[in-house]
Amino acid sequence: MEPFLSKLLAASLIPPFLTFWILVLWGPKIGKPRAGWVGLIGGMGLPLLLSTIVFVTWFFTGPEQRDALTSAAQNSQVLWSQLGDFKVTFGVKLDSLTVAIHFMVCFIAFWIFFFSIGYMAGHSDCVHHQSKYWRFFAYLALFGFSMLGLVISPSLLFLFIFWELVGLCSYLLIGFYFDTDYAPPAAMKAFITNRVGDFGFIIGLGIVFTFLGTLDLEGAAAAFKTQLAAGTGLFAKTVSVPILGWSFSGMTLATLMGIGLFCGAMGKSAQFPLHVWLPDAMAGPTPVSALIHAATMVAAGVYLVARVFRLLTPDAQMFVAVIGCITLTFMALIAIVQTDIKKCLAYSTLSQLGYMIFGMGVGAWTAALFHLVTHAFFKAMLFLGSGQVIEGCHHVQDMRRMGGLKSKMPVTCWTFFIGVLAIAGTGIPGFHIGDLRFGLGGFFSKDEILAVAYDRAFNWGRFESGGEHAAAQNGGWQIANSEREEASESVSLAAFSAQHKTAQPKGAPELAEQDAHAKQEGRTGEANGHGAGTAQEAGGHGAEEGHGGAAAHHASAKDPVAAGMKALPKWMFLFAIITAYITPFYMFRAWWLTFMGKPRDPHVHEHAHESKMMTLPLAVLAVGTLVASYALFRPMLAHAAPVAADAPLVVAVDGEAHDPAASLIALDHSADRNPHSKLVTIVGFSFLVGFAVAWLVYRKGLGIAERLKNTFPLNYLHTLLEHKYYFDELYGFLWVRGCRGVAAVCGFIDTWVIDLVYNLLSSVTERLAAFTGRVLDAQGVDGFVNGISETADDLAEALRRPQTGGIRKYVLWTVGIGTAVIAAFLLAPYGESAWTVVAERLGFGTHGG
Amino acid sequence: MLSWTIFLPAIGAVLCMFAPKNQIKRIAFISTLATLLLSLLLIPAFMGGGIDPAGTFGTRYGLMHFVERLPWITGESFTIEYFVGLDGLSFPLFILTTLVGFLSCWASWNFENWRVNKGMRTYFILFLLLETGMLGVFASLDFFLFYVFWEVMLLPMYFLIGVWGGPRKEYAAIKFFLFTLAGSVLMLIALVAMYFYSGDAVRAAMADASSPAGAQSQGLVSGYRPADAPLLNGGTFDLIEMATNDVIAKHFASDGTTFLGVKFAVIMFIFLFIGFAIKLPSFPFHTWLPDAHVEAPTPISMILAGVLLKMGGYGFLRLCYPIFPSGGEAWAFVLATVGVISILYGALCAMAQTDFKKLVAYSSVSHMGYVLLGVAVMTQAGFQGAMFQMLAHGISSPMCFFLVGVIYDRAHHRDLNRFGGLWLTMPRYGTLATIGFFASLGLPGLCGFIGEAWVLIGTFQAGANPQMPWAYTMAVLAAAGVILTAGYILWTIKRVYLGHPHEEPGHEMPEATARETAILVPFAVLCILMGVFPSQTVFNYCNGTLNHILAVVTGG
Amino acid sequence: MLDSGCRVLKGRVILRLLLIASLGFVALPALAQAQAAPRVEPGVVYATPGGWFEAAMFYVFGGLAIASALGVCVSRSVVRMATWLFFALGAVSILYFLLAATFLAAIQLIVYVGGVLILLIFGVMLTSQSAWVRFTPTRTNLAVASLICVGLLICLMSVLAGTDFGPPSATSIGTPVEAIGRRLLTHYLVPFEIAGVLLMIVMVGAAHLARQEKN
Amino acid sequence: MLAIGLIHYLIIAAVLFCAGVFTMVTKRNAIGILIGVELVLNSANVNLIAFDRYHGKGAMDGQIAALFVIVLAAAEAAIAVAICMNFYKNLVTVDVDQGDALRG
Repeated sequence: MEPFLSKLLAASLIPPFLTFWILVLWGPKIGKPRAGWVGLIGGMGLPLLLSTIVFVTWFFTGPEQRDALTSAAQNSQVLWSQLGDFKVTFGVKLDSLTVAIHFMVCFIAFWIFFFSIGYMAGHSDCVHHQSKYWRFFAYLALFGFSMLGLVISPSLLFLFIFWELVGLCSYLLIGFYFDTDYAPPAAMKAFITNRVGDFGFIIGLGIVFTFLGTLDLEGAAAAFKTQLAAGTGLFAKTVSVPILGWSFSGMTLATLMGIGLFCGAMGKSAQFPLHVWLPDAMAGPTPVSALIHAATMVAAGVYLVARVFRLLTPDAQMFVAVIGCITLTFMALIAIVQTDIKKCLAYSTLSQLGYMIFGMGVGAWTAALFHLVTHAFFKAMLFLGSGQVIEGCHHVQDMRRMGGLKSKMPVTCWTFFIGVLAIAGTGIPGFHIGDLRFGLGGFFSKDEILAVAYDRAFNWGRFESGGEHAAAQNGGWQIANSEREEASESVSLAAFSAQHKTAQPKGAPELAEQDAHAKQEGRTGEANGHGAGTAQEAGGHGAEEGHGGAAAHHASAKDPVAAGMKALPKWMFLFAIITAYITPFYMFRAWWLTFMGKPRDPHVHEHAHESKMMTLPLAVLAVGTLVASYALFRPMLAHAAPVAADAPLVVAVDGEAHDPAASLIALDHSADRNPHSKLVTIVGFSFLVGFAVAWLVYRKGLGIAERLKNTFPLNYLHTLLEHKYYFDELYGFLWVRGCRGVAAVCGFIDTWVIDLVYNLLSSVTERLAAFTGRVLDAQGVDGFVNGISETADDLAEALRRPQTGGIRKYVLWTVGIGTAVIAAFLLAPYGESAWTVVAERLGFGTHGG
Repeated sequence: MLSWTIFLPAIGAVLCMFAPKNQIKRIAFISTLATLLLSLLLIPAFMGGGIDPAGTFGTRYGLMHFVERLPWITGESFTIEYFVGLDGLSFPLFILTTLVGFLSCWASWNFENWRVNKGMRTYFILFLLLETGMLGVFASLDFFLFYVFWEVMLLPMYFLIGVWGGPRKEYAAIKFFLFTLAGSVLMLIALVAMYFYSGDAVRAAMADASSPAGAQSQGLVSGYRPADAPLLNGGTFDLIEMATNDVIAKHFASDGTTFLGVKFAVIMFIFLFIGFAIKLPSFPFHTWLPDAHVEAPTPISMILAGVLLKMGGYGFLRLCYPIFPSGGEAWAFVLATVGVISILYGALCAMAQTDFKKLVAYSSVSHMGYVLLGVAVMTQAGFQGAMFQMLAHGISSPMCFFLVGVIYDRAHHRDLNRFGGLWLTMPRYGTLATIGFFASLGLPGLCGFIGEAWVLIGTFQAGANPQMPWAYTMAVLAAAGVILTAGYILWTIKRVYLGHPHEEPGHEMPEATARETAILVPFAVLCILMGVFPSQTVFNYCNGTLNHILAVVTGG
Repeated sequence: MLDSGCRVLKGRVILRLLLIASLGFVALPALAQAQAAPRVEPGVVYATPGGWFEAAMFYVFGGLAIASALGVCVSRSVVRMATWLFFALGAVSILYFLLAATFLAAIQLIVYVGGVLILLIFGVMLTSQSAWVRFTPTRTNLAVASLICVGLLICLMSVLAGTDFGPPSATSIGTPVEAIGRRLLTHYLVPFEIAGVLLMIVMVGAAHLARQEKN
Repeated sequence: MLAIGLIHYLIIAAVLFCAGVFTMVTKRNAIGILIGVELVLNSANVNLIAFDRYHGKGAMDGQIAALFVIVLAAAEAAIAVAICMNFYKNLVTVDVDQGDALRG
């Protein structure tokens, strides 16, 4: 049993890899339809089979046994290579997170492969008599291999390796239509932008290896914990990094490491400053957009953050949250004005990825991953639907030319609508029968993220007041709090908590108790428990009952405020809420413009059709969106939560804390602060509002929107959004032109400066040689008399040579000699006095000289 | 057997001299192939890491295999030996040389179609002599012999570029020659100085009355020396001796030992360093490389990039560091800086080129910068990374040069902006080209990645060393090179292989021939194998020796 | 085609710039005088050294002069050079204004900018196949020239730095054109005459040299 | 900095002079060389007038000298342009490097 599951997971890498080589080597011979089926079966069918076995087995395995399996897999890794004297091992990371994501990737990829066969069937893919059909599936298989490898990687190095490989596949697939004008630059942009992120990732890797001494995830987390407790290594010193006007002085190396690792995620998940490549990546075939640029690869960034969650300090987490927040809001705004159906979905993807990253940043670990899964389902479905539309409309992507496609593509229309409902977070807010609530995937996952964000933004006072209370009791807190203000202090915030823990072990039993209360309430779902207001009482109660010892120790490690976790700035929560209203609007707009209303381009409408091969995956994914994500993945991810809860430094806030063993901070469920009930009123019906507004604007086609677009404040906004905040232009100028400019300068220097120096050196040597050869040697050899005549001759020659007849040379010589004379005057030892004489003659004095 | 391998190409050269004209190519081909096969036979001896279990041959320097040592020029006052052998450092480079030698010989097969297609006999004779020279450099363990081989290699190269090169061949050849010669002169100074200083050390030890018995064994005969080997009666050219003999090492490292008023180790280190840095080539000494590459015919470019550049890195690891570790410490910052500048500057210069071959040449500067950086930081990971980077570059850059050569044969120009869409017209070639260039880019799974990553991580590690607080900055800057590399390589791929075919009348681009494919495929396979199995292909052979060298360097 | 279009466009831009600059050269001196040299007594204009306006004007036009001179250095085509020269000469004339040599400034504008420059342009037009023809100097030539010129500049600067010119003499100079005329016709009468003769010879000589030979 | 003195003008003159020399030396076009000469003459004029302004004895010698320079420069320009045209007539180019018939 023990090696079985991990071996299955490892084995799932083999079929896609072999399929890749089979298709590369014999692709043209296999032929057109068959290559696709080979790709489907080998590339994803077999892995899906294996993955299903693992998933089902895991689903019915008890928690203790799961942990045993995890550590067994951890211990059965094979040696891959040596890095210094450190042994780099390869193996399988076997835990709930891996299993869940692995299954999700396999499942979605399988249906997208299936869809691709239909999609590519009608494709004119012969260029220069070379079919690219097999190439497409070869790339897809390679992608399957890399993505699954990424998911099961146990160490950061392998994460990085597969990370780059999925980047390569993305590059190849975006550039699939490489004979066009638009695809190659888009592919290049994607790769290079990712490389910028990887630059940070490599720095993070370097810091991890240097200070934590290992690249293994488990080992690194353990070392992190130890160093935190001891205040050494990563926490021993602070660095000062001014970025964008924020001075990160006083940041520990640990924070820098976290930010570095997150940079990789920023590249892959296309977060705010590096988001520019994803919309362009839509140049690839639509199944690719669905698979790589919506469901799996771009989510790898979120997966990475989830994996390294235990290595993030609170400051790094806050950085993550800020980036996520910016992305989710501003990208959603752009989506409103997009007219290309794929671009619209791309910006929606960016925004949703921002949601996930934001969720990670605020500590909603489970919720963010859950959103990853639900999003993967419905966004893959939406993209496939758009692929169906594009294919059916003969590669028209402009929504303004569509409309009224419902009659031609009913299945696509309604599955797309399910996707829209899901992404909008449709559900019945505040209503439940027992534990059963009603809604689509996005409803639950977004709700959880927002609930945590709410809790961090508004209910955080419960910890801070608790802290004050404790400080009143024993003063230890005050030291921590006051010294925390001193940014230049060379010991980190986190280390304070550790010191505090050792110095004042009795600091926080009450907090533990409060935690326990809150958790209990979260579990039972009652909304009327004790709140933070009763912390004192509860604390006293806890102390009386003798909950000291282990519980207190544990809780102080989990004390969020002491660990440096600050309350979430309220604007971030506000942004997330605003986006919750924007998302339904633009998604409904996309759906309505495409499928409903009157056909705006009869030509497009006439030829539109739906393909059987492509509707099946849509239906399957729709079912997945409706039920599977919540029923299957939520509990799985909840079980994975301890991975994050084990975080030594950071307290993982989590929505519901389904698993009693998970020592997460649960939400404050007291009646007046329950995030869920608050959210019902704040965003519960946002989807209705969004839909309604979109319907009002677009129900009669584009007229109203056109008019709105041209009214005063909106027209500027529209221009800004249409140009995507001018990021492409900015980067084009700043980086591309800048880089090429610097490169040109370097090239110039190389030929004109460095080479010139060498050439001058050689010509000087040559002249010198000529001189010695002609004058000195000749004199020596030919004796005195000869020498005289030779000298005379040479002199004549020498005198003749300067008379070149070239006017410019004369000027040059004159000025050169003049300069030399002046310089000699200035430099000669008696120059000063001579100059003084001259100057005095002229009636001036000199000074200095 | 080692000597046979070294001199087999030379024998081929002699045969070429007398062979009928139509047999010349065949003889050259067979002799390089035989050399390759013979060198592959050496592999089993190195299986298992090359760590000397018995400690017979200098425990501190890894295991030497296939040692052959004969007195060569011995007089009253000096001893020059024919002393060759392979250890984990030289062996992979030795195999690389035979491989690249064979493949580039095969790449010369279309000699008749070249711009300058006269003098085939001379060409192949010089080519084979060049290969002997290169093999000799890697195998020789006697400094004098090393120097002789070094010069033997230089002259054929000069003629190969200067006679069969492109339009500016004379300029390029002379530039190459002068640069390398300048390095050789410094090396010659070091050679002589080291001989006499080591003699001083030994004589001082012998005169030391306190250990009359110990002096004999300590100063004259180190542990690995066979009993009948000629005695040291003054100085030594023996590289292993100099690195491992405590007496000599102490004398070399001592503050009191000076040369021209500067500390001996420091100045000797920099002499040797400049000699090898020119070959590497690193930043201020690199300008010969683009010219030489651009003008040289394709096979010669392959050799130049694949093997000759490696001699610089090999020299660091064989001579500079083990013999003058204190010099290495003193110059670490400078070396690392030069390495980082090479990385960034080379990449930027590559980005500015429009000549395809020049671009690849500058990319070599950038890649070899990683070697310099990895060596300079003196960590295990750094050394391993540098070694791997040399081998990876030895595979990927000849491949890239050959790729350029293939399209140059068709289009008769190398202007990047005048190509396009080659992946459509030449799909097989395009696929292989993609592998080659992505390997050069440092994509994980291909050979370029391991070296870069190891060097970067090694540099980071060095930052923990209190003497190298600058290493973090270096690592970050070098990591930025990764972006630039991606930039210029992808831009190149975009311009040449993607997009619309850019056809010019009279220059159609037919698919790669079977010969061309056959030359490219081994490179591509090695790119992938080295990327996927770095231990099995490289590290297992060289790590033992590298760790020994590092132990010598850090005094462990 | 496109290239020549660009040239036309550039030509227009240059023309426009020239116009604007000419206006500036006329207007600014008046301003400079108004601020820097308040009329103390009729007929004689006194400069006030050290005024901020003088400093500003100096830096602006001194900078322009230097920049234009460098422009002359780096331009390849002779028309560009002439244009830069125009700016340099104009800027220098403003400097004359600042030096209270108004008469010379005017002469500078009239003779140089109005006369010599036009002459040069004529020369360009009459002698060249194309106004944009370029002869590129060799690399070595450029390197040596820049070496020497930079060296010369450094020498001159160090001389300037090393020389103490003493306090300026207290005489505040205006530009009495009348005084100049008087002095020319008294103290400098002989040179003045010789210059007149020279000019005549020049006229004859130039006409002779430029004459088309009939054969 | 604000107070403009003699030295400021001298610096400008020096720069103009060097620029003129550079132009003379590097331009192969005869007219270009002429332009360089004009720059050099101008720099001399700046010197003359600046000295006159700051160290003149009130006799305006500097200004008058500058005046003569301008006159001579105009004459020189006229002759030089004529020479250029002659040069062009004979060699069908204005590249002065072609005119090396006086080479020793």
